[in-house]
Amino acid sequence: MSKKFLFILLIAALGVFSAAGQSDEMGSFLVGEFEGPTIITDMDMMPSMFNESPMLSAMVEAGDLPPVEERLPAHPLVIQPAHEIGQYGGQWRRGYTGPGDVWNARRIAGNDNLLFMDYTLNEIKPWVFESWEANDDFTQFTFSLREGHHWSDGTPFTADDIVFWFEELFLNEEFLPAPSTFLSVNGEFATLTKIDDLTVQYSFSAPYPLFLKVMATPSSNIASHARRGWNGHGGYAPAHYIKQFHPDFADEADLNAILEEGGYSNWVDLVKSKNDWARNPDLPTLAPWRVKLAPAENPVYVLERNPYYLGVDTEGNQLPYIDSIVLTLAEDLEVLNLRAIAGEYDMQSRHIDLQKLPLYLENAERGDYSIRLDPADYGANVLLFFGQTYSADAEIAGWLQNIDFRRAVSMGVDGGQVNETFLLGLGEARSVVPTAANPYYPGEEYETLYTAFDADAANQLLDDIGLSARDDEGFRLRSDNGERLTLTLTTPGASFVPYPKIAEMVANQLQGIGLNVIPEQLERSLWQSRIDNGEIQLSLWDNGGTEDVFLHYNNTWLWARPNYTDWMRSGGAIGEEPPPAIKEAMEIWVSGPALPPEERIEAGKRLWVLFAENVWQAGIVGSSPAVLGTRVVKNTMGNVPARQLANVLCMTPGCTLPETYFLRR
Amino acid sequence: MANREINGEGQPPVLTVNNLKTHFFTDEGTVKAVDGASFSAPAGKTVGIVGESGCGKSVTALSILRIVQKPGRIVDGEIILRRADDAEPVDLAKLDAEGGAIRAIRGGEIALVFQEPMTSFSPHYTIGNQIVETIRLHQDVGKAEARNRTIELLRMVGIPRPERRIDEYPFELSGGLRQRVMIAMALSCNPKILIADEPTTALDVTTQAQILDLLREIQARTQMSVIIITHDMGVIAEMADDVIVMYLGRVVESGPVDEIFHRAKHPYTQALLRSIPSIFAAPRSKLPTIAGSIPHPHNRPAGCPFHPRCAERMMGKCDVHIPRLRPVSRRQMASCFLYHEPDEAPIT
Amino acid sequence: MSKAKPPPTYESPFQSELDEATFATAAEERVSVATQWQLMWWRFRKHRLAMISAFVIIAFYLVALFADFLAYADPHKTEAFRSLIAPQPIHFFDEGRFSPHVFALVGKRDPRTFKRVYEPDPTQKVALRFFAEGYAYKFLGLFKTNRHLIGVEDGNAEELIFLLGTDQLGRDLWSRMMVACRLSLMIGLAGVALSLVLGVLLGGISGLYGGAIDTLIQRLIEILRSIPTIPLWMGLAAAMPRDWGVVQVYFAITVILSLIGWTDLARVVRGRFLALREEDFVLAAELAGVGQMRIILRHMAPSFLSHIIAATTLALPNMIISETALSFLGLGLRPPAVSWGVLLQDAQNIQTVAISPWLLSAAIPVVIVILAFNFLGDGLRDAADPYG
Amino acid sequence: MLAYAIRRFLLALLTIWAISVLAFAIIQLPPGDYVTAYIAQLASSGVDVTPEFAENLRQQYGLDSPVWVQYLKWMEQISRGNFGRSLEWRAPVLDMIGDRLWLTMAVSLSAVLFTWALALPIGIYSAVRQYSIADYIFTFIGFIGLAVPSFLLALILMYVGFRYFGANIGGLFSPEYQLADWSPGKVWDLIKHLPLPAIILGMAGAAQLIRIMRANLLDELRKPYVITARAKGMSEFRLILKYPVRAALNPFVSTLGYLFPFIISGSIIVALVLSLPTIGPLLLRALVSQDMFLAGTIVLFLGIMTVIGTFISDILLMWIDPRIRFERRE
Repeated sequence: MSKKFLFILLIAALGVFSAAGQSDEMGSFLVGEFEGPTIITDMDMMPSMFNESPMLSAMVEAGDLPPVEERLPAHPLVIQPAHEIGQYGGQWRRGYTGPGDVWNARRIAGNDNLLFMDYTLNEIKPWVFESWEANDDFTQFTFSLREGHHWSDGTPFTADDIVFWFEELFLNEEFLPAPSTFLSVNGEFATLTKIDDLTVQYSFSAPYPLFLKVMATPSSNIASHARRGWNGHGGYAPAHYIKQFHPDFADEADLNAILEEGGYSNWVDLVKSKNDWARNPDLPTLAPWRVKLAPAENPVYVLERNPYYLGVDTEGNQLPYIDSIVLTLAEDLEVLNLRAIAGEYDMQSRHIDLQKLPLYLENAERGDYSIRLDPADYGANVLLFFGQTYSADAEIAGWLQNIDFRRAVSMGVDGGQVNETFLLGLGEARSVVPTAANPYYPGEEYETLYTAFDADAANQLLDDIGLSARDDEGFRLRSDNGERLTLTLTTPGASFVPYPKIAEMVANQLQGIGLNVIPEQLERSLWQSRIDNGEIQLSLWDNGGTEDVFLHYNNTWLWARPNYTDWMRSGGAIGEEPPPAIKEAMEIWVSGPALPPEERIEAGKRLWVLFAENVWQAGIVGSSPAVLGTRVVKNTMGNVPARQLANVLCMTPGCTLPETYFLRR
Repeated sequence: MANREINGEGQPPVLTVNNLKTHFFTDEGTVKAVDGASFSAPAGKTVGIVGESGCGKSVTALSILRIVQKPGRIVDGEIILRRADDAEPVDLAKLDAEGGAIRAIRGGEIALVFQEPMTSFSPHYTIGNQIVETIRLHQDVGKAEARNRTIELLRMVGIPRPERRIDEYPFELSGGLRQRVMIAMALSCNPKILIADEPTTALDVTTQAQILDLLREIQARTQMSVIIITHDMGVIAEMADDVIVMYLGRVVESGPVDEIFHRAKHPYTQALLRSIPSIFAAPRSKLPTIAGSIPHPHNRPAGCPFHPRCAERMMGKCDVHIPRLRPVSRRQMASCFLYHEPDEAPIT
Repeated sequence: MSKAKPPPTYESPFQSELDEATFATAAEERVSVATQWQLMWWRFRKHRLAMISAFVIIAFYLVALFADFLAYADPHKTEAFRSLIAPQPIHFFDEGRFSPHVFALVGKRDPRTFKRVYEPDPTQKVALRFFAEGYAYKFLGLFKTNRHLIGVEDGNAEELIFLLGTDQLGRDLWSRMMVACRLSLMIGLAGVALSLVLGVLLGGISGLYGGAIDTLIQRLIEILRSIPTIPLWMGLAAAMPRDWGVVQVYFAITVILSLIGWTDLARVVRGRFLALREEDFVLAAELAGVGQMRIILRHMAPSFLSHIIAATTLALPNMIISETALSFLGLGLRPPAVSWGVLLQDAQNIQTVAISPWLLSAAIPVVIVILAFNFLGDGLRDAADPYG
Repeated sequence: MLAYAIRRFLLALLTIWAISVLAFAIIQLPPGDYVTAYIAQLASSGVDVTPEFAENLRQQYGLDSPVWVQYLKWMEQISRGNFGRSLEWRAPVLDMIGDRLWLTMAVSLSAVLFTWALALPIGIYSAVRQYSIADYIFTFIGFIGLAVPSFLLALILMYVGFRYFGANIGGLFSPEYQLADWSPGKVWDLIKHLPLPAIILGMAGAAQLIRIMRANLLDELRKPYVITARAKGMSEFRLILKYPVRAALNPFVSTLGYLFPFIISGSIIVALVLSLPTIGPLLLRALVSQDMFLAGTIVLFLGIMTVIGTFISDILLMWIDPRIRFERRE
């Protein structure tokens, strides 16, 4: 080899080195310390005087609204903002991409959980429920509501709203054919009893230690009306409002009239639509903001403060500080990002494209904003999963289910390259296990198990398992018919991470270990329906949400759908019994929630060990700000934490309490 | 000047064409559509230009009006138009084809009627609209006035119920009527000269006769001079006072109509005449035709253009030298070596 | 849209002169096909732009043919540490004597701006060589070789030369553009061929038989044209069988494009048929008892072949542009296939426009080819039919 | 004449029906249904999607019935003037289309006007001065729009607008007017935002019209009535405008009908890139998310507009071309 060529290799090597070196220091100046607001439970710190937004006091003077003292519960929820007491008023400008993007609003303005988590997602805090207690074997949970707590229309919020939801909606089979399993243990649903107007009690047939956490997690299916009411869940509902659309309460003729006039397909559709906080301006809510202009007919999507919101700051100023949130429609992500770059948004991480970071930094001054990165704390922003229920091609299915094959592929992918190219070197090559901060962290060795790029080891493994034969172009041959072994790497378009492009690189890398992998981009729904039909060979995705692996289903089991997951969830009734390793993992996952805390932690660790060992999902890169981790914050926006959890469970930025954000004048 | 003798009466002709050359410069070579045509049109008389199609007679007409389109161009010669006796005559060939001067003459002093009654009118406008337009182009009159004039004209050319017809579209009229309308339009500015290019070719025999009568009677009334272009000796016999016979862009013979018909000099003219059916001829006798056909304009023969088809050609003479138009009798001219010797050097 | 019209039934004065000289009159078209082609050629030559375009297009198809030879880097090889290299200047002279070379690059990511920056290292001259060795490929799909038009003395060209720079995945743009020509120019052909068949067939039938069939086909055309094309594309594209590879999808796309593309052509053909049916010579042939097929092939076909050729040439660029549009919608060709559409899709984001604009150069060949095809088509159509 | 109109009308009805079937079929073509699409979207925005979701949703929307049943249901609804609810937006389809339809018209119209302003002069010139240098130059200008991929052009112009002119990014209104109700100010604001899309869209369409104009004019210029007119002594300019151009305009009118869907289709991509609140992006999104009633209704609307358009252009044609008028009279 010539000197020149050596030199080039040297450059590449330096490149690798520097990139490896960079990822620690790379962008560190954009990553702050975790911080956030504190929920005050100490009665002594309860403010005695209360103030309200000028916008509301005007209405009070006009007599359209009772004074703030009457609107707030007897014991309001006291919150210590992250930095300072804020100023009232202003518009929080954001961008959204369309009807499907109502989660944009649900995440930032939907804090109406029965219980809540602090910003670290470790401590359970009161919220709608002022207090709670569980019996020793975690089968009975008693919650007490706040006295004088009102819906946004001024109607008192009582135990009946919870009972109504539970009995008339949740347990109504026509309305909810498949209710959330989070309210059941071993397939048996809880019973709900109303002790008095301000006290309810959930009882389970078996211990359910995780229940409190379920009720407190912002993403929970059964604890947030604003976030989950639209699909019939949410944990409670405004009985007085919903009843007029419920056949058991409403007059049939009126109901039919409404159905006909609105073009609803049935009463279920009607109630679910009416119970959709993000879209129905008339729906009473407990959340800090309520919808003023629904997205459909209007070019802009506007939320307005809830005058009856239960939260106040430590000086007794009723929250939220910001009067209204205005989301403007961007039909295309490029437009949305360009607007953010132009400084047209006050605070946004949703849809912000990490790959445009250089552009964001370039225009930060002009746009008067700053960039904050929130590296993920779950395992992988990009992982390669092997469809375990794929069956169309026996030979390929065989290899996908072969542990050594999976390990070889995992080692054949160079995460460092992906990190450098697509995550600007901000992440690191790692497996799917969560980061060290996570309670279920299985230990350092598993962070890189089978993920460190090692072509030789990979080739060796493949040769050993009987894929040694290659064709003239160096591609390995199938064992059945001697044809080239060709696998399809299927990726969905239009996600926060550019999976299709990453797939191109991964496919090219796998060529290095003699595997002919064809990247295939699919329209998102097509990709979904293939997963639902077990037609995926290889695919790229992330495992966000697995910070609490027992609380997250989708990204934990994507690779096992549909047959094995059906088997798991139906307790073996339908689907297909998985092979031992998967079976073990699934049993752990199902039983986990019922275990006492410390045992659950152990189970969780074991689960992650199984994941790392068996490589059903091969981690490629993780702990990067790729997903919801790039925040554009206008410099006039106050109380925005330097760093937050980029995390589905806490409905980022939900658990940093946007109601405490404010706009400086 | 030669033409003098032809129209002996002495008073100068309205239009004199001298050695007119109009060539078309195409990629495939130059086509000499008109190659040195000379003749003149006396006032109040009818000159007939006759020849097979492709002999350049139509281009001659267009050249006079200066509306020969690219790639055609007048390369040489003059077209003298004498206006009122005191006014200075103009050479149309020198005028700017787009200019106002010539536009005033077009349709004003020289009008054109041509062979395509079907398509000579735009189907998008009523005939009235198109005639009124002409009138108002050349005379400063109001709409209503012009309209009345138009109705008058239509009546004059024998259109029944002109006040209704005026608002009809060309395609609503029969060919004959349309040709009458055409003539009406030509006359709308009572021109000095009317050029009629195959005015009757597209019409059936009876209509032909009517149209020709119309033309004659109008001429008699307006005393304008008519140049009638046709391939039909019959029409010539009926209409023309003087005749110009053209072949391949050149005038091969010219003279008063009866001279041409009874004492034709040029073999081509004789051939043409022979090909007219005669009532005196023996029944069912085969009609004689001219041998061969017009050569392709690109390879026009050397020497006398007609010699390849000429029965009396003299080799070494006719195929080398180009004959010039010379007097052959007191009132008749022909370009043929039967009547004069070639100039010294062969001219090409 | 070349509109159908019967040959002129008149001969205007100055035309009767010129026709014999220059134009092919309806009469002449009939007499001989040969002179018709000759005359077409004469008229075609007049359209200078069309002439130039013809050469441009030939050149492009040559590139498509020898794409791999003209490329010097494996168009699929990704490399993070060659991501987004700007086009690299070539130095032709070294100490006064001709020896084309470039400077080796040292790259890293700037920790403040997060851009990848590359510094040329003047001490490291990389000499360019012609017919150098590079990645292996099949020359014209015939035999394996690794010779490329340009390369480097020794070592690997794709690590050293970046004439047009590289894309985000560190792939050489020049090489990708070369290879893209192949697919993009082919997709046009395949698609047009298909719509040609459909168009001529349906248009012919409709024009020939008229009556009910005609109305039916005309309705069909009207309906097809009434439906915005994008839903059609999306519906059909999404309905493609799942186990299809890039190549099959690529053909499917052409089918889809032609399913929509045929209507125009059909209308042209129908028009010509209707016009020709009235022609005496067809009537004559019919009276003479000539078989219908024969009439169509011997007598009618020649007289509208030229039109079809023109129409086809005009359909081609539409196919190419449609392909890029489909790719934009994520329905068209997909990686690993390399087409102009795919390259443009890669460039379709603001960071490209702002930070790596050289990726936009993928649009240049598209523009040139589209224009060339259009001018060529116009030239041909003018030539085929002086009446437009 | 009347008989003709009636026949024409009946045919139109038939076509519209066919379109409705086709529209529905197209939307049903992709595998999966709205729920799969929706779930995929939720999953990709980080929501934990459990199997219960799908079950509940399908039941809610009655998507479990076969396609033809859904079609009949749709038809039956439409017959009662109810075009159904958008599954994705959870709102009556008509409310959704409402404003966007007018904005679409505004954009399309301005695009068409620009196209004509560009294409007609060039077309006329390049016919009258065929093969002249200027002919080539103008034709080139006219065709460049066809050749440059509109989506790229749109993106670049948008970025340049932001970087160097501080223009609003995308959309048809400035932020301050987003929420305002219609007022002269808002209209003016709209007008100020129209040129960019109009130019991008218009450029793309110009080539076609130039071609038609040029071809027809070349044709007309050779007709004898032009010579008659010349022989009258008209000035060339007036002459050409009054006679051949007038005749060459017919094809424009006859293609008027297809213009609208053509522009919509053509505009979808550009509207997306420029984030215009028009029908295009709505349709595109509805198709991707298989929001069948919304997509179906839009496609149906466009179809109907085309049919109406062709009908109108037929009538117009009869109005501007007397010959047709008379044929039809018989």
